[in-house]
Amino acid sequence: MAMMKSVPDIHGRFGRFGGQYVPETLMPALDELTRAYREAKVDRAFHHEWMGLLKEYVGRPTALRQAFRMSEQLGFPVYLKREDLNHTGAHKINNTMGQVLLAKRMGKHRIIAETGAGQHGVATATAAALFGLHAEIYMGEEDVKRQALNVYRMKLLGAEVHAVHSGTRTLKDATNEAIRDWVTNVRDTFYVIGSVVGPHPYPMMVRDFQSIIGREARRQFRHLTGGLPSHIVAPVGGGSNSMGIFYAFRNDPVSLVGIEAAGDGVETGRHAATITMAEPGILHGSLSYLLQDEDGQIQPAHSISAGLDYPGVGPEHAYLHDVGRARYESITDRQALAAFHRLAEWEGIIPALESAHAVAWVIQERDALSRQGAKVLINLSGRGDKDVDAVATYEEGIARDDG
Amino acid sequence: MAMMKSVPDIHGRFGRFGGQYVPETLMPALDELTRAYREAKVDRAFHHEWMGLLKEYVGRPTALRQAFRMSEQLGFPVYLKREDLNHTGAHKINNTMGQVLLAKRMGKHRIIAETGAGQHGVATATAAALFGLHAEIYMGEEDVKRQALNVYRMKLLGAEVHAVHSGTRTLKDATNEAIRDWVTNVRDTFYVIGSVVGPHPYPMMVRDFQSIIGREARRQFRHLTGGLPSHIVAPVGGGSNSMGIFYAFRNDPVSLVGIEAAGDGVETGRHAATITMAEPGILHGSLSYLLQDEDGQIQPAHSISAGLDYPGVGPEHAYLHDVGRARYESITDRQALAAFHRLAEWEGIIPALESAHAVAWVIQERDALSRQGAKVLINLSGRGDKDVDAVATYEEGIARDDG
Amino acid sequence: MTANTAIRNAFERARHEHRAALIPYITAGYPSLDHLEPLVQALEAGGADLIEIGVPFSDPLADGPILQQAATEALAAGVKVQQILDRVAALRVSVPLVFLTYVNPIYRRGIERFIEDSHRSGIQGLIVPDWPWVEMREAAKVSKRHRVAMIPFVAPTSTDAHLHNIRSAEGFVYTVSVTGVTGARTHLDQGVGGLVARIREQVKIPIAVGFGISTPEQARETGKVADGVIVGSALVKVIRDHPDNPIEAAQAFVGSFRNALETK
Amino acid sequence: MTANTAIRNAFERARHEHRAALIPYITAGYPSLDHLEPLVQALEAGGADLIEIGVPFSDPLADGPILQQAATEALAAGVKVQQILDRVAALRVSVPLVFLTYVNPIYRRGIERFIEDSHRSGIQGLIVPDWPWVEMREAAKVSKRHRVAMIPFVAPTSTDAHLHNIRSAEGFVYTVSVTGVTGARTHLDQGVGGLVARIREQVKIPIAVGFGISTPEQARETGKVADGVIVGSALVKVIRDHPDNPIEAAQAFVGSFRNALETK
Ligand SMILES: Cc1ncc(COP(=O)(O)O)c(C=O)c1O
Ligand SMILES: Cc1ncc(COP(=O)(O)O)c(C=O)c1O
Repeated sequence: MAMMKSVPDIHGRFGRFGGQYVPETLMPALDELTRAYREAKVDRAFHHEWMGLLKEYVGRPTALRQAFRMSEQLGFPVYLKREDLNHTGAHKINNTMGQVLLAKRMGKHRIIAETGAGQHGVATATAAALFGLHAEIYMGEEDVKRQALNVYRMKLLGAEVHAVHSGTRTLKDATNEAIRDWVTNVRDTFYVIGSVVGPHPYPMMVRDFQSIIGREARRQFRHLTGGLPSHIVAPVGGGSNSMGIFYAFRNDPVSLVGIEAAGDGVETGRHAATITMAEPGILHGSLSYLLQDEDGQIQPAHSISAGLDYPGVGPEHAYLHDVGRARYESITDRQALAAFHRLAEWEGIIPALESAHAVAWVIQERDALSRQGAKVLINLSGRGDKDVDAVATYEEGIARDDG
Repeated sequence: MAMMKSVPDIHGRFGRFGGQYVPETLMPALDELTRAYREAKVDRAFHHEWMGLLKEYVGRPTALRQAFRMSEQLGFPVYLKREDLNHTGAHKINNTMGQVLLAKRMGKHRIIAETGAGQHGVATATAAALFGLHAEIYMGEEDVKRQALNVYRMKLLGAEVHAVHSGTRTLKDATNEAIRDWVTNVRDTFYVIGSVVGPHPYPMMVRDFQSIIGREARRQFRHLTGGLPSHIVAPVGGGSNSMGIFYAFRNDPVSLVGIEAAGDGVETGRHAATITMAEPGILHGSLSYLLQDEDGQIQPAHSISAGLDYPGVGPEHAYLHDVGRARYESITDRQALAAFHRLAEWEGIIPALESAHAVAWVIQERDALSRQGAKVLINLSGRGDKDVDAVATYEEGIARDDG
Repeated sequence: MTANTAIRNAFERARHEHRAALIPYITAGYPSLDHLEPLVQALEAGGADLIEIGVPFSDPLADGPILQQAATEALAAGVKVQQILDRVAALRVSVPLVFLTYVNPIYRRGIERFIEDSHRSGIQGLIVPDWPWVEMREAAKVSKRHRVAMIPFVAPTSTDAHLHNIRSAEGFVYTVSVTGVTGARTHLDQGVGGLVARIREQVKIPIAVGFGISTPEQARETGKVADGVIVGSALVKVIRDHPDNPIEAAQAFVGSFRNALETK
Repeated sequence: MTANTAIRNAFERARHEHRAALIPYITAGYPSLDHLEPLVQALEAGGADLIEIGVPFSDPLADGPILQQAATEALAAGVKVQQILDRVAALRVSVPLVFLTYVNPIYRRGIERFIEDSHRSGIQGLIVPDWPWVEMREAAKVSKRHRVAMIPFVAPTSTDAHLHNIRSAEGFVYTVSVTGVTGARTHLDQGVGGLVARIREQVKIPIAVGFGISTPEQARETGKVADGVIVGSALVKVIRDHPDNPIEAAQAFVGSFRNALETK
């Protein structure tokens, strides 16, 4: 297996993807951020403080263990990397601890963030509280409704939550609004982006912060089994948890499988399967794949899972797809929902709906994976407490429609 | 400091407290359980499997770290033991993993449990799912309402939830109903009790399973500070998280402080401050302190926190109170609520309302603790996600009353 | 007359009549405290050999829904232990009376005081479902002194060691016919005959069977193997279902059980 | 005539009249595509020296609420890029036209094709708020070839290095008067004079100032330091607020700005 080339280049390019497509007002801020991050990255004190927080506050390393009943049901060993065990319930906090620490280092007192499922908003509000910084979170009105628990959590943590009423009222529009805030308050404000998206250096920086997942998982998996998994499966929204687990394995003989949300089904047009469509475009600061029409107008994404309900994806995923290092598949709402139940019943773990997409793909591919003698590692990116209400409501809806 | 005597004795007595006050139908089951537990306790394979599950599934050891902003606000160092980081969100799972493992070892296929806040129910349902056992959970109708999220979680995990309509419709009555079930189905059913209450061997067994908290905390605290805390503060419902953290420190020169729920205020009679009242009595299988009237009728407990809303307490706490090894204080609903907000804003941690009682006491005693140069370790027994709805509702109520 | 004697005589009288003794249960204070005296008299008139009077407890964990409900209503109406003692002391009745209650009301009053007060009110025995034999060490001496029998339980799950332990007991053995709580059942555990036989090998006092006996037919069948038959929930249900004439209904109901026991 | 020339001539004409050039902005397709031609003519009649035509984009992240709303409505009505190109090609107007849009509609059509098509429709320049100068390497060559000016932005935060980089730019410099998005503001950043002076030291093409200019008074003040004044949200708001006579209202509004610029 050839070594993967080191990306991004100094222009923030992953092959042809990435870049910095933001208003000129922000360009100096991106340069400042790039410099500050490069310095922090090689600063032992920074690394030490961040790792200390991950261990003593976030609760890392997160567990990795075989899911025995699931393995038995499917006929091949399945392992779970338990990002749901992190403080606040998802992998998002790995990144926000890093970025907010950087914000502090840069002397920024005001933190803003966009959020979809609310996990990134909660994780940002949490990090901001811990350092006594003021946080304002943008969240689409739709998501404010379907992730009410997380909205209240953000407020409890002292953050202001702005419901965004424009556009599709989901993550895409929350991101637009956060960028508008940043353009306006760029001098004293640090924008904490929640996934491997946005202009350079964000996709690289978020990947680096999240790659703790894969570094731990690689060590734990080898310790547990003496070898490597044959497949690593992770859900892909913006792509941060998947990139976080993939990265450490990029030069290993391991299949990397990213699972997108097929919503009602890719054929219905109501989905969020950005890489499956593979149409390049530019949104929120970088060139990647996008859901868009022939004029380049962004198309609304659809997924039961607020965290996957985004018409873009990180540029490094576009690159991995382009060069063939990772494959991308998609899973419908119904499949994800079924997997949500299966994992709860089999393993006593209620997964985030996002994570349930990865579980669903492994269930769907059981025959093929079994034939290959697969050893599958799933990145369980978050816990499902935030989704319990929405699932109950959705299933009442299905019951009515079917009944 | 004199070494504490080893309790309980072979009759299950902690001094005069404890014992086995259950229908004769259950006595053989208690003997069987006592034997099975004694065997398991000295069986390396059992210990190994349980510890493996705690590490690889539950996510232990849980973090311990100084709460820097809280320390700064209060003027003395405060440390948090993070039981909220456990899988399912509270310390309860340490115990259910142990008991369900024991149930499996004893060949019991049916699991029952009572639950108040729902945390023990979720933790039991989780452990049962993991081992493919059938679980039925009894929960007071009142608690079913105020902890709706946890009810749905139990169902997702495949457990049956029985709402209990008798008596005060809270934990006490759920426990009665669970005991009635056990009496009826004693031959194939394992009753997983959720705190250090009930007939011998439960108070001992649950203490042993929970004492992992204190063993970890003692090691972590010494590693972090080179010494021991001056005070350990923990909320007391049935008393399992507090006993779990106290136990490893029982022979150390450390003040052990248990915090009960004062509800509307101990003077109003609407509270759950069992040890503060210190009236001995027998309920749910053991002799301990009880909220009761002059005829020994059990009085309803009152607390905003479902997990503390219980008119009894574990017999070992009664003993520690009796011999003066631990002290017990109480905190009102309003104080707990204020502390719930403070911890979220200061540390980015939304505590369970139960745990917020311990935080509130430390805030209340800031002057005295500061004068003593205290180093306080709080057992953060659980996370507050389950309480977010109830707090919002309650605060709307307060706002109406005050407005 | 010692407690032992009063209870023993009741069983012996029945045995002379070649039938099992009939032991009905009522909850004191249900439907009201004023019903206690007429109900006791009606039970006696209906043919009871021994009467169990329930002292209501807030958390009756060995009881099914019917008895829970009766206790809950009695307590809600404000019934107190002292009132029950006073009323019982004033009863004119010739069959022996025993209390059925839970351990906490006894412990709370003081074990010795409760037993003493019960004795003064004319109570011959105590039945306490959540007070197992091995926990009664302290009570045993006091009860002997006051000639109040502490009635031992035996369940289908009981061990031989337990049967051995209760050889010193007085009064009678309360045999629980099924694993479970009180309450009417449509059929009983097949094994009750075997269980009674097991007890007889070890224990010399009379053996009564209770929990779930709800029809005269069941009582008759049980009476073939046991020395006494206890009827609780079914009787309380009859009282509940006849709010206008509970006394007459109770008497007729108990009478039908007495008839069944006399029919061979 | 190269793009450069048309735009340069427009600014020169204004300079000869000792005033800043007036550059109004409208969104194509708002209130409808049929309004494009009469609106452009009204702007010209009202005194515009150069007209910015917005090609609506679904996610206009540099725009405030008024322009977002206009774009959203235009797209909801089904406006397409090709329709806009066709309508623009058919316009009869003598002042130069530039497009304002976002990078994705350009990228999606193909950078070269978009520039070529724009050129064919008579467009002299492109203003793309989310396409910074350093990312325009590919576009620069194509736009030179097709004589379409790529208009560089300067913000209050811009570095000297950026000012240095855009020395090769054609058309004019779009100077953002404030950090923020488009939208009417009651007062402007005090520093715009200083910023313009900083730009002049490095860049030789005309300097227009935009973002937040909403009253003739503000335009007059800005016109004292800049070569051109851009009026966007305020104009679109006037169009929105006059659903019955948007054309007349727009012309009057632009006329009042032109008057203000002529007054010293
Ligand atoms: C639990 C969880 N998993 C996955 C995602 C998707 O984001 P990403 O692809 O960046 O990991 C989210 C986003 O909110 C999430 O909350
Ligand atoms: C988080 C939490 N803390 C504390 C308690 C109180 O129980 P215990 O005193 O047994 O720890 C509960 C009970 O549900 C709980 O959920």
